[in-house]
Amino acid sequence: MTAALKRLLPGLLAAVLALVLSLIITSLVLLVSGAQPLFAFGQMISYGAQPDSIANIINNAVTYFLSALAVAIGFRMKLFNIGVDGQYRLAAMVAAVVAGFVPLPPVLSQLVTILVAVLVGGLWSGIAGLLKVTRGVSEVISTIMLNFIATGLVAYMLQRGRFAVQAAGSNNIGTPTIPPSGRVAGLPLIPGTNTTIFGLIILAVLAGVGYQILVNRSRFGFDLRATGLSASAAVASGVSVKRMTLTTMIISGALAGMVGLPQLLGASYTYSLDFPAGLGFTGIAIALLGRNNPIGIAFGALLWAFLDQSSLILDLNGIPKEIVIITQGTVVLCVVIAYEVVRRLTLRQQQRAVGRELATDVPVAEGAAA
Amino acid sequence: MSTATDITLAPSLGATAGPKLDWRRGLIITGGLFLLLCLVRTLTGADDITSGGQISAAITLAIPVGLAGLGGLWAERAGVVNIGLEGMMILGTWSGAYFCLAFNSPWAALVGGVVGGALGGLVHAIATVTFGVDHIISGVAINIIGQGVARYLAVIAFTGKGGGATQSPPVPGFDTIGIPGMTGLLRPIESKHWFLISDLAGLLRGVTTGLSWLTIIAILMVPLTFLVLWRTSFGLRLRSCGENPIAAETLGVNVYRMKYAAVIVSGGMAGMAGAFLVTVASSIYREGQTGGRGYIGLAAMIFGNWRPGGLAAGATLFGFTDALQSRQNSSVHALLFFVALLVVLLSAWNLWRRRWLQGGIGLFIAVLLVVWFFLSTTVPQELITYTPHITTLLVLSLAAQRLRMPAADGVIYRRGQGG
Amino acid sequence: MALRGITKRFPGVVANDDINIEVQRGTVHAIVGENGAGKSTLMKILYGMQRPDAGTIEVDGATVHFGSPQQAIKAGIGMVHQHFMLADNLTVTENVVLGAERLCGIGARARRRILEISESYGLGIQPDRLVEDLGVGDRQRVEILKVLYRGAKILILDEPTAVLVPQEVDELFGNLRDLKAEGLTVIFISHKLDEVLAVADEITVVRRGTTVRTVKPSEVTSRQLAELMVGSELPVPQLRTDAVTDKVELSVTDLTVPSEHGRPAVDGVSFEIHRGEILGIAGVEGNGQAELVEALMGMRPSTGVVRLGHGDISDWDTRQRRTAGIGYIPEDRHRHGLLLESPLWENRILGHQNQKPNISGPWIDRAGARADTERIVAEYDVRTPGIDVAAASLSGGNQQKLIVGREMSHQPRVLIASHPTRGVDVGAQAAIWEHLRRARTAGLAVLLISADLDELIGMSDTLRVILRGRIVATVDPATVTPEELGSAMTGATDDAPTEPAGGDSADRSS
Amino acid sequence: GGTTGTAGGGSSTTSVKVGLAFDVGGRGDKSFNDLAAAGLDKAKTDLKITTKELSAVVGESDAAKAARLKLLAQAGFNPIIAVGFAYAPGLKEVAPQFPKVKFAIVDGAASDVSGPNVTNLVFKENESSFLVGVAAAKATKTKNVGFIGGVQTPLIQKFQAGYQAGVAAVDKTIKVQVKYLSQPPDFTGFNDPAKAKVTAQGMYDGGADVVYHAAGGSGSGLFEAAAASKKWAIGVDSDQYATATADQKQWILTSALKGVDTAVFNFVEQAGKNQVKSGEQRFGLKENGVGYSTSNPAVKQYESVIDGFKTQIIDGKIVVPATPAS
Ligand SMILES: Nc1ncnc2c1ncn2[C@@H]1O[C@H](COP(=O)(O)OP(=O)(O)OP(=O)(O)O)[C@@H](O)[C@H]1O
Ligand SMILES: Nc1ncnc2c1ncn2[C@@H]1O[C@H](COP(=O)(O)OP(=O)(O)OP(=O)(O)O)[C@@H](O)[C@H]1O
Ligand SMILES: [Mg+2]
Ligand SMILES: [Mg+2]
Repeated sequence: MTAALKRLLPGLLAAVLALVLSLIITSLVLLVSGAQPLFAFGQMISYGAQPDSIANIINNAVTYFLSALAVAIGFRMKLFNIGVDGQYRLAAMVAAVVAGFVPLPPVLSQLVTILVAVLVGGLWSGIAGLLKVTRGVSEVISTIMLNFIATGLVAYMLQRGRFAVQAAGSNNIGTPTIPPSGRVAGLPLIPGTNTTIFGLIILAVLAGVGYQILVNRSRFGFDLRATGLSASAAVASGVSVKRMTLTTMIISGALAGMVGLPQLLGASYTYSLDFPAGLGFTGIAIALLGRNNPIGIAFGALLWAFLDQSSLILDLNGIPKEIVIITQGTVVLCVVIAYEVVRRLTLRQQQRAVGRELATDVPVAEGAAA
Repeated sequence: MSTATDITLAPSLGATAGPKLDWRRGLIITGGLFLLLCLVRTLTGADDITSGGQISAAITLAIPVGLAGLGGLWAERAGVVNIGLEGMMILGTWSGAYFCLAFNSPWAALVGGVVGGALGGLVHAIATVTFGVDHIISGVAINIIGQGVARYLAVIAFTGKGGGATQSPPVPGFDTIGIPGMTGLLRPIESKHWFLISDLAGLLRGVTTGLSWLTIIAILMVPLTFLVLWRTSFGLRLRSCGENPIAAETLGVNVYRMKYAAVIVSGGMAGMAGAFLVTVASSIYREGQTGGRGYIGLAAMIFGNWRPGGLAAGATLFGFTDALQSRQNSSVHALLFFVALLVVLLSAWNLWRRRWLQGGIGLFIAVLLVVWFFLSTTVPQELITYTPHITTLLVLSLAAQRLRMPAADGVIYRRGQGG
Repeated sequence: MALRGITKRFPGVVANDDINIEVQRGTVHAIVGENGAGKSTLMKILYGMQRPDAGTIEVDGATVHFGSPQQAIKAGIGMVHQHFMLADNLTVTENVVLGAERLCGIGARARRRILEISESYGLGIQPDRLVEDLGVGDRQRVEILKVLYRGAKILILDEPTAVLVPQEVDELFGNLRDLKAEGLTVIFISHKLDEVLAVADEITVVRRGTTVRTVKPSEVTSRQLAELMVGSELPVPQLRTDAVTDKVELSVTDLTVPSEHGRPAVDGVSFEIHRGEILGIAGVEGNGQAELVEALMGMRPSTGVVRLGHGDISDWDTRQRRTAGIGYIPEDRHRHGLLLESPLWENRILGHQNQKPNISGPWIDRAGARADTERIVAEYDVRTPGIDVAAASLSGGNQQKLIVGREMSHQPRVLIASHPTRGVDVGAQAAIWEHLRRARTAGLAVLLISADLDELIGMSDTLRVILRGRIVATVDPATVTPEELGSAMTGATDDAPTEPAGGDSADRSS
Repeated sequence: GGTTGTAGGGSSTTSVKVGLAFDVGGRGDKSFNDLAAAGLDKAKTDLKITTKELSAVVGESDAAKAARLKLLAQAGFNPIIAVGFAYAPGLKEVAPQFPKVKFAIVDGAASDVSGPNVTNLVFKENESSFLVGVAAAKATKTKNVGFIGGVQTPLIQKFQAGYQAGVAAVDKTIKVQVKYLSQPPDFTGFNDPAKAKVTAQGMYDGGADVVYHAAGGSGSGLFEAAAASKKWAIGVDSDQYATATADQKQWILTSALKGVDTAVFNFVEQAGKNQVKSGEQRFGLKENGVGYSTSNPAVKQYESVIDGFKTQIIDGKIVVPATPAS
């Protein structure tokens, strides 16, 4: 237990350090623009701690968590799925169409909807995977292009006469509203508010646990991590990098397919013009924050959602709430830098330990730097 | 003989690892494509495809992409992947607009944009070079920060002055220049719609009229980049850091300094693209006006095989298709026909080389495209918008295997680790 | 030039400990020592790439401080590194002028100057070729030209002969004598003691980071020199008993590996390895050995037939081959053998992700893998404080022992050992040889590839020579000398006691 | 429906605290957010009120919008105005929780959100677009006009439909070029003046000599192209002749007006007097909620024709379609 703690401690320290650093930077920016940092933070904390806000934070975090998980599984093998955004939007759209047009009995309906979303997400990311393994197209570029193209496809479907309906006089347009039998009820988990928590938080938890087991405990996960750590060594060990790339890309897309579901089945019941966009990019940032680890990602998602939610109060006090975007960006950058520094220090410390083991007769100079 | 080799090397599709693309082949291919385009224009009557207006629109839309691509080129030639170009461009738009308004001169926008972008580049350099953070990760973070900073500063700088969180007041633009008399001379020829001649007239008119100073400066950045990177010792040192930084270090090259310089210039280029968007492509700062052009610049750079000429071709292709889809829906419809012809030619080549499968698939696709072309009068508007992106993806998937990136691109380098 | 009291510590290692060396102008001064003795580190300090923790450097009697290679270059020091320091995608000219653009620019003038130098030292350099198209010998000459171009007065050559065959070595030594005649000072590092004795005016022996003694070549034999280096008797690679059976374990027929530039990297290679046999492949690096190994491991597409026992495994992928019992000790352990950032026990799983005790069902069996790692660490004497440290923190030799232990743990039928003792100190070397011998006695078939001719000759039951991707000769390890083997490796086959290679390739081998 | 009486008895002596939640873009977007702001500003000077403005960010969820409205309600603002139909789901959630607070939503129809304390301020943009379509048809010499939509949403398609109908009402043979700059959920089409400029130039080059935009912040690109080509442009929402730069002004023939400012002002005023009507308030030509601008003298010559059509619409003789005929 203490050994595990010892291993985790540097990482935790790095995260805390990075958070503090980015708060300092934020404070400086606030000061320069003439606002009181302490006042701002105080307001944010007190507003963020209200039951209502907590419920919203958790709900947003659920979505962010799924998105980050989708990104993270790619990151674990150095695969950069920038396309989570397009994948989840397309998946949510198609899932909404199926759930809205095809009436099914409860439970079955939800299962089918989830399955469809997962399939669509996986297929869409599979295109990028396929292009990478067969044509050598960098997944960074192809997923970015596929994001744009997904937008086009969604727009194509989201028209009258195709898969969308429009309420009389409304300026909005969306898929048919999913009947109650196809929805997922909210959970009244937070006392003091009638805002419920997305029922699909269970899906997120399952996905997180599944991710952890798959990546850290399974043979597949070992291959995946090995590929990420050293593709050449993985090949020599018998991993088919092409197959891994394609599989991981598809799994990543499948996870991405779930991103829109809590919102779709738990709140909006339709994919319409105001369905949230850009969650894929948030996911990237949060995956980085959480160091591709489900627990870390959960904290990262909560932090992000907290900043989003609590910043609303700033406007009310005349402080531009955009400041939190700066906080969010700097915290990501600080965290990755801090992790890198800690990683190096840990390695050096280990080398030193090995050195002591090997040559107890030779005096070891502490603090000698390369 | 080479066929056998090809198939074993790329068993999945038997791709062609043909000869390297040098500038001569590039010219021939470009010329061939242009001829084919003229042919398609004459046959389909989509006359806007090669009109002067289309060409100058293509230039306008290609330049931000090309500048971003140059930014990518500078960084990656020094071994640093820069996916933060988008964020740096966003910083460039804000600071370009801010300086422009503060000094009431578009030249100030140029300086401001470059400085703003370069600051973004500096952050990227600190993270990747000094702290050894993964380049993609740092780039992603910079995209987030760039957006946040621009928003925040826009609120502070533009609110109450005729703008707000999402836009600035109108920004003074550059004067336009051009070769006098060209329009009068070429317009009539263009309107005759003669095969090739009118097309050439359109091309000429597009590149000689209605240019802004910044347009010219931006275009000059391409040869300038080539000269600096390939013809000066600074450039040699910089490129050596992207090929083998440890070797460079052993020869006394200060790799950190080179990488810093490259990434800062990279940011500056992206910032210039931002200034261009603010002053030439439009005359206002708008949140989100970069619209992913930084990413597309990166794609253009990869498409161009990490070389300025190829990059310019990639950016032009993107700008051209973007202008095409923005201007006339019928042009995109004609583009279908163009692509069909192109696929036919490629398939014929494949069949001639006895690659029956690829040739067959190609022909099948061509037939589908032709059928689509004749059965429809227009392509759905929703898909037209994304013509450039689809084109980029298609072209990359055809060309990606011939590409060669700098050997140490994206590799984290630390001083004194060599040997 | 003199180095006084140089001390350099790395985390956990004292690479240099109070080193004292004096080098006379116009001489060739050799430095010898075991792997990891600290030679390269010392030279990097002299070249300004690393800063000493203590000690001073004097050049021409004046104390100098080099903060960077640039300052060393200015002081007239040039270094050819142990590993090539060339940018493949740049031309020879660009590689040479890099960092020294001030001398002649980077254009036509520089090109002329390069040709001049090349001619006057007989280097035969083609300035416009891309380095990636050059062979190792040419690359080595480009490296030397780089130094000469800068007008260096003191030349450091760190193991310049490691990748060269004897004939190329002779040429190089000819060049060195010319340089010496011009008044240049050469510092020369090598593991090949006879070379050292042949070319050096003075020899300094380094052991565990300290200078042991400086001697004149006329005063010592290579045997004595070696004993100075290790401080004890040198182990000799040797097979004591004959274990070869008549059962073919691995048979390769007409194996061809295509390469990107026309000529196949491996061209119609055929051989058989029996149970209990070690088949050595001799060859200058870059003649297809790496490709052959990768093709056998299924990591590279190839044509031809590979049989394991009686089964045709030509179409199998790497994992199938490994599962079927082909063990693999890769040439480059950092690239192909280890996950440097992962703990030892995870590295123990690598390559055997689908075999007990690493797994149970689709899951990784942590406890099983950890226990077995402990066993390997104990049995193979891997020096480490525990199995949770990252592989990167072990020394090269210990990393290698871990790999050998891992590959042996799955009772392989065939072991492909590529440079199994490269960069490993003598103690570990002897241990690895012993493991190979034991496995061979138990019936293992081994394909041994090595650049160390003594090792090849001593450890092989059969020896083949590979040249430009073809097996060009089969020699008897019992009778061949390293010199003869060297000749065969370069294709100068007339006087070597070779027999025609089995099968097809004899007529094509010129 | 009807009003829910509050205690204080709506005398104008008690200061009214008005909360306004902008859509993405907020104050200063030179588009309909600014119109709402203008209405509020007028209320601020004319009436005795204090105000608070919050605005949305790109890509935020409905929950964030709900939280914003709630924040205003909790801070004691009443009435509260939400600008943009995107607030409908959020309002749907919040309005019942604050039965005493009066909410208005601009562009949000009763089919999206309704309640005893919700007023829907919706506009017949197709009618104003019809009128500028008439102006365009009258002004064109080439029998070729253009329409640039920012994002292809039903709201913007309403503009397109009205415009096309207006043009056709004058002359069925006039060609209308239609382009949208982006597709939902990509809303950059409202923020991409560069693209609008290229598109407009393409239309002018393609023979159009009048181009109408409903593209929010991208519209400035149209005006640039118009000034460069010396052809007509038509503005939207507010009188863009009044806000354009000097060289562009003269080419802005007219603008289709959307009376968000008046609607907001009226709503605030009614709230102060406690006379708010809940439910849908549709502002068309009849209600003088939409219209066209005449500040450019060039449009004077067509005024009689346009006003003729206007009367017919008001009289119900012409029914302007709200969706484009496809
Ligand atoms: N950058 C470094 N960081 C940590 N330890 C290092 C570093 N470079 C070298 N060492 C250690 O210093 C010691 C001396 O290494 P050095 O490379 O000088 O040996 P060498 O005599 O050149 O060996 P070889 O014959 O293998 O080239 C070794 O134990 C090595 O592990
Ligand atoms: N770049 C480096 N960073 C940190 N430690 C290093 C580095 N290079 C070498 N070391 C340390 O030096 C020791 C061995 O490295 P070294 O380079 O001597 O290996 P080696 O025995 O020379 O292997 P090889 O012969 O394959 O090059 C290890 O402890 C290793 O961690
Ligand atoms: Mg060495
Ligand atoms: Mg070594």
